[in-house]
Amino acid sequence: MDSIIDIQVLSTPLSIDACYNFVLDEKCGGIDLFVGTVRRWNKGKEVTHLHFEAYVEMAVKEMKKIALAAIEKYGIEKISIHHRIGQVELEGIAVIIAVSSKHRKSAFEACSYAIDTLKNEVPIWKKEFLIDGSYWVNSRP
Amino acid sequence: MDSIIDIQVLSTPLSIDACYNFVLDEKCGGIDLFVGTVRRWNKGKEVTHLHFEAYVEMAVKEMKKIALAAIEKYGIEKISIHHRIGQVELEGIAVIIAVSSKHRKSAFEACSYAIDTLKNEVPIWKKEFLIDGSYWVNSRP
Amino acid sequence: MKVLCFGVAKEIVGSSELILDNDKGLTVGELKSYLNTAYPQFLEYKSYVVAINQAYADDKLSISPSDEIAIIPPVSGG
Amino acid sequence: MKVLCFGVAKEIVGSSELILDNDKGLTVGELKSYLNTAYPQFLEYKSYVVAINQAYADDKLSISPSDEIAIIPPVSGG
Repeated sequence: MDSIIDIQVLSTPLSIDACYNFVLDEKCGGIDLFVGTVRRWNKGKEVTHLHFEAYVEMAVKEMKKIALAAIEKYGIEKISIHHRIGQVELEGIAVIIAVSSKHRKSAFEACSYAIDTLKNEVPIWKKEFLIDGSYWVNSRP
Repeated sequence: MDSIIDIQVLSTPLSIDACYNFVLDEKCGGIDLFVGTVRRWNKGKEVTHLHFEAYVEMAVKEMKKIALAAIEKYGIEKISIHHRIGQVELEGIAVIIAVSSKHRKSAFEACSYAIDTLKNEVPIWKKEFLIDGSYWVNSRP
Repeated sequence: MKVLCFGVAKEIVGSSELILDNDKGLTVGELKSYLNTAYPQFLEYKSYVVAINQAYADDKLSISPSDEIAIIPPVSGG
Repeated sequence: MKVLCFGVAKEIVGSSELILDNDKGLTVGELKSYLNTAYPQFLEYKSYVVAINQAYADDKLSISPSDEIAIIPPVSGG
């Protein structure tokens, strides 16, 4: 199992190459990578940087569940999910999901499923630092 | 226009970093990358390597059309499409499509649209070299 | 009984860990009632959930003193 | 008149360029008829299309001698 899923929560910059190289497979013709980056503008407010906090042990468990579900649902070959914690600057990488598959349609679907589910279920929190303050995203009604 | 689309047909190995860095944009929170690689097994036959030939000038024009249509249809910010020509080994990269977008859903949709359309419309031909022969893909009924 | 606090919960509680007495055991629902009373600021925020032993738990689950307990505010990773 | 040949078309024709007489002009459809007669192997392969000046052309289009003409077998990039 461990040879087809790669789950990491890291306090150092994420590497697209690392995720790509993990999923690369001679059985597969297609790899889809989603890279979540820090943008300067969010809902009209100017962001200076983000800070991510995780309940690391549980986050890793939830990310493994997502990876296994993606394999089960879409028949993909390998999946790598890396999430950053700590401070991340503008244009820095917050998350990478890489999926390899025999068929490209399932690669796209699995990657999309994984990022959607990660954003809903994995215990990681983002504090957005603006020019004029900071707040935990999603915490307010 | 040239600052938001990046189209290249190259006889040297493709670089995921180059495509990623082109589309990276501080307005965008999501980048989707599709990477098409050479697989060892295709319909039960063992592949040793591929050879890609392109009608380069027309291929570039068709790839530009696809890039512009993807921007128009899905409202993405930037798109990079690189295609390899010449001999490509197993696990080598044949094509990379990178898309940046404010919203991840449109990034996935635009990337999927671009690779589907490229495979149907861009004048590039793949010759598959097997253990026991070679043939131009798609040419036979 | 130790309760781990993350994100906005850590700021509301003022610490990453909250120590509570729990000799007789209690349910997740009872823990939430206690937290909402002791820290009314929780009511101003979107609802949180509780994880027991690193899994999301519903209100009826009984907590034993040796469990790993965490307050999980609305997540915002990715 | 020069016709560029790619992929399997290059193998059928035996060259990457085919030189044809075209003093009076002809349509894309007439060019295809000529090619299918001169190189019957084309009939064994999936249908090809013709590009004029780097754009896909339908059978009715007239070709002028200065156009850039290409035989486009079924594509298989990506």
